Amino acid sequence: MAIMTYAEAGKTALAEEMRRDPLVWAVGEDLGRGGVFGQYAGLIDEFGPDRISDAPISEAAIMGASVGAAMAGTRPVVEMRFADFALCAVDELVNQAAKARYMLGGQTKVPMVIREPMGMWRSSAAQHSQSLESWYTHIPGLVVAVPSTPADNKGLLKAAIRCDDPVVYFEHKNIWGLEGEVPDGDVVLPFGKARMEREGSDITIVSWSSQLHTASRAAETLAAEGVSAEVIDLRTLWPWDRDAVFASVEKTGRLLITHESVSVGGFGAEIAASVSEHLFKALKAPVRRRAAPRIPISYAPPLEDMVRVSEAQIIETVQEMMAV
Amino acid sequence: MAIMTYAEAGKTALAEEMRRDPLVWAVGEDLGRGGVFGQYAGLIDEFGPDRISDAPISEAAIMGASVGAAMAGTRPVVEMRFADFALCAVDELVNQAAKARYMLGGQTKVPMVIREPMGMWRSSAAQHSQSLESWYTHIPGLVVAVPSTPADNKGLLKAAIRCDDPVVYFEHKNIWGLEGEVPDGDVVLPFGKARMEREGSDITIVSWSSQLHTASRAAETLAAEGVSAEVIDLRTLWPWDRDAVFASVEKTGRLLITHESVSVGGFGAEIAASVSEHLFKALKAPVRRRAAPRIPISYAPPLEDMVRVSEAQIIETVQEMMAV
Amino acid sequence: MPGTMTRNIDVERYLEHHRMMHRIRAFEEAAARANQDKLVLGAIHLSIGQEAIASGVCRNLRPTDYLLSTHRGHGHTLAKGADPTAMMSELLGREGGICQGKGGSMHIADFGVGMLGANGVVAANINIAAGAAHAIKLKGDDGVACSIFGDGAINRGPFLEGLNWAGVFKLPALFVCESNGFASTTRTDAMTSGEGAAARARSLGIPADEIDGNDIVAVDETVRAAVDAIRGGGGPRFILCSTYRLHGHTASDPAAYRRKDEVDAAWKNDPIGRCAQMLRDAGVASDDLDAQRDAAVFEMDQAYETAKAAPWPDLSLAYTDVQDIGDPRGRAF
Amino acid sequence: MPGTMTRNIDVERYLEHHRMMHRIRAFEEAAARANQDKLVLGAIHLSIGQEAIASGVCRNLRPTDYLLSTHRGHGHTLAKGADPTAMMSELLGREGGICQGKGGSMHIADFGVGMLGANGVVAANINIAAGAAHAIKLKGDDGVACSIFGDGAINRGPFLEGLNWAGVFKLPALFVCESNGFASTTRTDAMTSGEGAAARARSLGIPADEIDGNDIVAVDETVRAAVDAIRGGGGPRFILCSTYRLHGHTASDPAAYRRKDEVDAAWKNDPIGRCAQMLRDAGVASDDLDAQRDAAVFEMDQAYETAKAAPWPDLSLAYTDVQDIGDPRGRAF
Ligand SMILES: Cc1ncc(C[n+]2csc(CCOP(=O)(O)OP(=O)(O)O)c2C)c(N)n1
Ligand SMILES: Cc1ncc(C[n+]2csc(CCOP(=O)(O)OP(=O)(O)O)c2C)c(N)n1
Ligand SMILES: [Mg+2]
Ligand SMILES: [Mg+2]
Repeated sequence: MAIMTYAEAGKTALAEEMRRDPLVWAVGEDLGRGGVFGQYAGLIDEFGPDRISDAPISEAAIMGASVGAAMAGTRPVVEMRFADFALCAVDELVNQAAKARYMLGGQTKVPMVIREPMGMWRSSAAQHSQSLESWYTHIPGLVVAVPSTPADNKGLLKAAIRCDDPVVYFEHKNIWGLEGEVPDGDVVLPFGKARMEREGSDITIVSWSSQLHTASRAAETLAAEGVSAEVIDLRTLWPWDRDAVFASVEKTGRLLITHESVSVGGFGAEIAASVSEHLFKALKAPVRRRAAPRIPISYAPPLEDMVRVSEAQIIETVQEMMAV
Repeated sequence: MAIMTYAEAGKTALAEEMRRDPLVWAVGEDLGRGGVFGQYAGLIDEFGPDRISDAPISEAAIMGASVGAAMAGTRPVVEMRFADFALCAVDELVNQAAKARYMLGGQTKVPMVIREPMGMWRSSAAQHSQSLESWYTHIPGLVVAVPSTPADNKGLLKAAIRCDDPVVYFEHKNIWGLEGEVPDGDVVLPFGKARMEREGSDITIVSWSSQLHTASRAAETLAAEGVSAEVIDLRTLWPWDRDAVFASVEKTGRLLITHESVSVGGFGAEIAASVSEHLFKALKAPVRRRAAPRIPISYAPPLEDMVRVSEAQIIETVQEMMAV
Repeated sequence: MPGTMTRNIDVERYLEHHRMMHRIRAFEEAAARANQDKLVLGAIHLSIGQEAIASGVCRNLRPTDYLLSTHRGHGHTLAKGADPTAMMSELLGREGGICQGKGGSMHIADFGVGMLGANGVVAANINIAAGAAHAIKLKGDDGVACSIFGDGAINRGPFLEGLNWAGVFKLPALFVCESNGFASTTRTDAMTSGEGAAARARSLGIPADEIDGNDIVAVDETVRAAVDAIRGGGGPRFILCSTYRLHGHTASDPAAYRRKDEVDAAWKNDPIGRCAQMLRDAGVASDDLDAQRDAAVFEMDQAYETAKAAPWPDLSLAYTDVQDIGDPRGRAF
Repeated sequence: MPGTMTRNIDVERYLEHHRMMHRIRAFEEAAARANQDKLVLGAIHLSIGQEAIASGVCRNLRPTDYLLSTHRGHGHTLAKGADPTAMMSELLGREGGICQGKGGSMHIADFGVGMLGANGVVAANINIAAGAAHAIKLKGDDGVACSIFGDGAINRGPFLEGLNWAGVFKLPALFVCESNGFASTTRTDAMTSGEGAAARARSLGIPADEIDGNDIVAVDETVRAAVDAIRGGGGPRFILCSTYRLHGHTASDPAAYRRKDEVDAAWKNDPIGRCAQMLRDAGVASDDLDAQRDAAVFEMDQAYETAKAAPWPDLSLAYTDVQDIGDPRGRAF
């Protein structure tokens, strides 16, 4: 066990996998100087510029070339810098990486990790703040990971690098500096296994990525008010841990899903629809969602905050649900 | 009233709007020769090559230039040829068109229509068959239209061209040739108003685009079996007609949503989650979804059919729901 | 660049090319027939008239070299060494299809011979090929990755991004542009600003040759020199091959948007006819050349018959090869 | 292109430039101070050292001409005529912000003076500007649409697609590349294959000038000639302006990845110093030049003070200007 930040945990995972497998390499803008958030700092000294590769500002080529490099036997880790910029390379991800194996009749796999720093982070405005994880759950062929802790960022990134599927890997910019205990050595997490953040009996709160911590704080406060909330961190959205969520809701009879991304068409809807269908009888109250309104993200802090789902809003919603 | 095809109805709408407003123009590959599906046939003779404009194979420029042309006072109708190819221009649509008005503090609007022929159409395989309408419902700033009939294709396209928001306009390739009665003249449909395809009392079936017709046929068959299904055509997904759907489900107590796109993360989940939350008590059975499995679309007809939700599957699901 | 007047040529080599070009032509004609017979349901794009490029490029690649092609990729795939029966079965969406019937014409591939796929998205293969070349470099192999694309593809961003990428990383990449004058129904010159593909490639630091793509000798010799240079560590190269699309954009396109005299003239410049003439001038008997043609036609007719006789793929294939992780059924039902 | 040795110049005109460059410099320095004061929370990108391009380009545009800029757009916006107080208020996210505090530094815009927006996505402004030029042509106006972008932007697809577009449609578009040697922390030459932006533009059929972007005379005269040609119906033009980014990529970047002597040398080439020297050589009194500087500093300090004193925007603005159709609350709660 070591205490490290979410960013360091990601770096550790990448370094360990690059030591283990010479075919693993990372490519993106400014990686040679450590990456825009320092999440690659120093790696070039150990692995050199071919394996910690700078790139031109060519997102389509970063993604597209990585598809070819993956088909030709290497394991690229693609740095998109901001999830927003990955929108410059959607054909390469969705039409090529996600479908190549299937379209070509299983003649190839496309083992690549697409790192997409996501989310709101101090006045970055509408083109540098988006959370689009829900999109990729809708695309056959893709795995979607949304780690919330340093330990998970290590264990899931290692799993993503070893996975033969293209994995869209969302790291949240707001928690780069979050510290936590991280297991040493070769700890690889399975996809589709949720993490029990906190046990409870009255209501289940499902979340992921940075928003998980807001949910966790809300549960803390609710406990003081006598409401026992169980908090589940999904860790990955595709696959997502239906068994864990269903088991919890069977126990609590109530489910609130909260995520930073827009509520309309967000993955919370998929979870709400699935639980509402399969646990129809077990539900004591309607499944609720707390997520972002359907507005772009503003620059001015108070306007930006209007998009955030706060601890207070979660508590308020839970209390409404308990009153049912 | 005139009988015309879905494609002709779209062409009529565009021609009428271009006659009404000299600032409306259409741009895309091969439009001068009528467009790849003939949906622009002959328009160049009336409007000339500047207003029925060919384009290089430059989806990013077709979309991006149209954003600029819209900000500079014209009203572009953008032809993406296949919804799949619009994935080459997602930054331009999602980061630019959808957000410009908001980011720039309301100094501009971006009145443009993005026509995206969607869906499965005789062995077109994974890169020419996708239905991605759900994606755009998740993006603030965008309107999403999914017409299913010739009349709606005229009325909604005219509304889209007059709308000051960017409208992602999905025409389904499989029904280009579908004939139907189309009102003459200036009939403009409102967004967010569903169409009652068929009234019923036992169950509500919500659908849109080409799949609506499968749902309608299923309702027909079910009627013969004594099940009265109400079929609602949403027409637009953002905004979507919650009032019409809620009113119907309050009456029937049962809701099935069926769409051609992938079920996971599809818009059916948004509808199911909303209805399950707000009509918790009114529901006699869990809300169900019948949509595509999470697999790419195959070329071989029998494999392609595995992605289609058939009339039989809808009937089977309805019967299961009636048995609850 | 050499023209096509009499020259002392390696007759054996060009007999191979002649044979390969006829095999491609015969495959395309069989595919066109299958399309008329309504046995090919998806769109197919024929390379009739462009065979010299496929044969000339692939003859100079090893099975271990990589090729990435376009929607018009039958000829490239065949020339790279794929089995025509498996290809035709793919076009018909049958069992035994080279991609199990899942991809069809626009996703035809044979990794066994280094053919990493046609592509349904114009220009998408350029970045993918650059990446395959990147993998070769990282692994220290001596292979080459080649992408062949059309003159319409040079107006998409990946053309700039992929060529710049190959130049920056000095990759073993060969870029070949089949300039057939059209992008579906549109003349490419009307939608292309500047001097075209070769000038663009040079501006991106890639040495570029411009040749008559219907002259098999020019293609063979130019590609051979380029591939040697690339294998020698010389970095990426670009070759612009002028040609003409003798048929429509798809097998169902009558191409009424072009004048008959233009097409007639183009037929006189048919690369196979020119190769045959050259071989006759070099002393090869017409009968031997006809025999190659007849064998090719016979082979491809057989391929069509075999494909026709094949059953549909097993339905369970719909759920295979999606991905390792997660349930493809999506538990929606 | 003229150098900067004594020449008979229009003193009034260059006094205007000198004043504008100082206003830009002073704005950027005030913004940097606001950043240190932690009153600007998002990233800001300063154009210190690049003022001659902003002043030289915009001096030759009309308020009705369109400008589309980048993340490094403060100078362009100011030179196009925007109000610095409204701009500074935007950087601080306050009421009175030029975009109501919704956009911030990377989305600064003033449609009142034809400034259609900075952009947070590198190269995205190129296609948007081409489209604005397309609208001018369709409407038969005599305007010009200009995009200014960096040397890192030339490696993105929109550079090729947008310039080809402007060439194909013969649009009244001016493309200006600010070649400051860096793309954030990376030297652009290391990631650029070939001879660079001007060669690429020419290959796309766009006449291109290559000038010293720190020489206000060169910029002013070259842009004037280009804009005249464009207005005269000559189609798109490209200008490559060599310059240097005197500060870091963002106001918080110490730019430790470059040598001090390199930066010191660059400071000696500061466009404002060069312009001042030229004006002194032309007989302008140093005091008059200093007075321009002092007035600029005073103006921008005022702008900062005013912005600081401004309240946060009204929270209701979060839900305005999203779109006409549909409920922005999304009815999720
Ligand atoms: C990104 C994208 N845009 C449009 C299309 C539709 N399309 C298919 S082939 C084609 C023409 C391509 O022309 P060219 O590159 O010259 O190849 P050719 O057909 O002449 O061999 C077009 C526009 C596509 N497949 N992908
Ligand atoms: C598509 C995209 N990729 C990456 C970034 C991150 N980024 C912001 S500025 C920048 C460098 C741009 O360099 P250049 O175009 O030369 O402009 P300069 O900063 O030198 O003015 C990068 C990579 C971005 N904003 N957009
Ligand atoms: Mg062509
Ligand atoms: Mg730069």
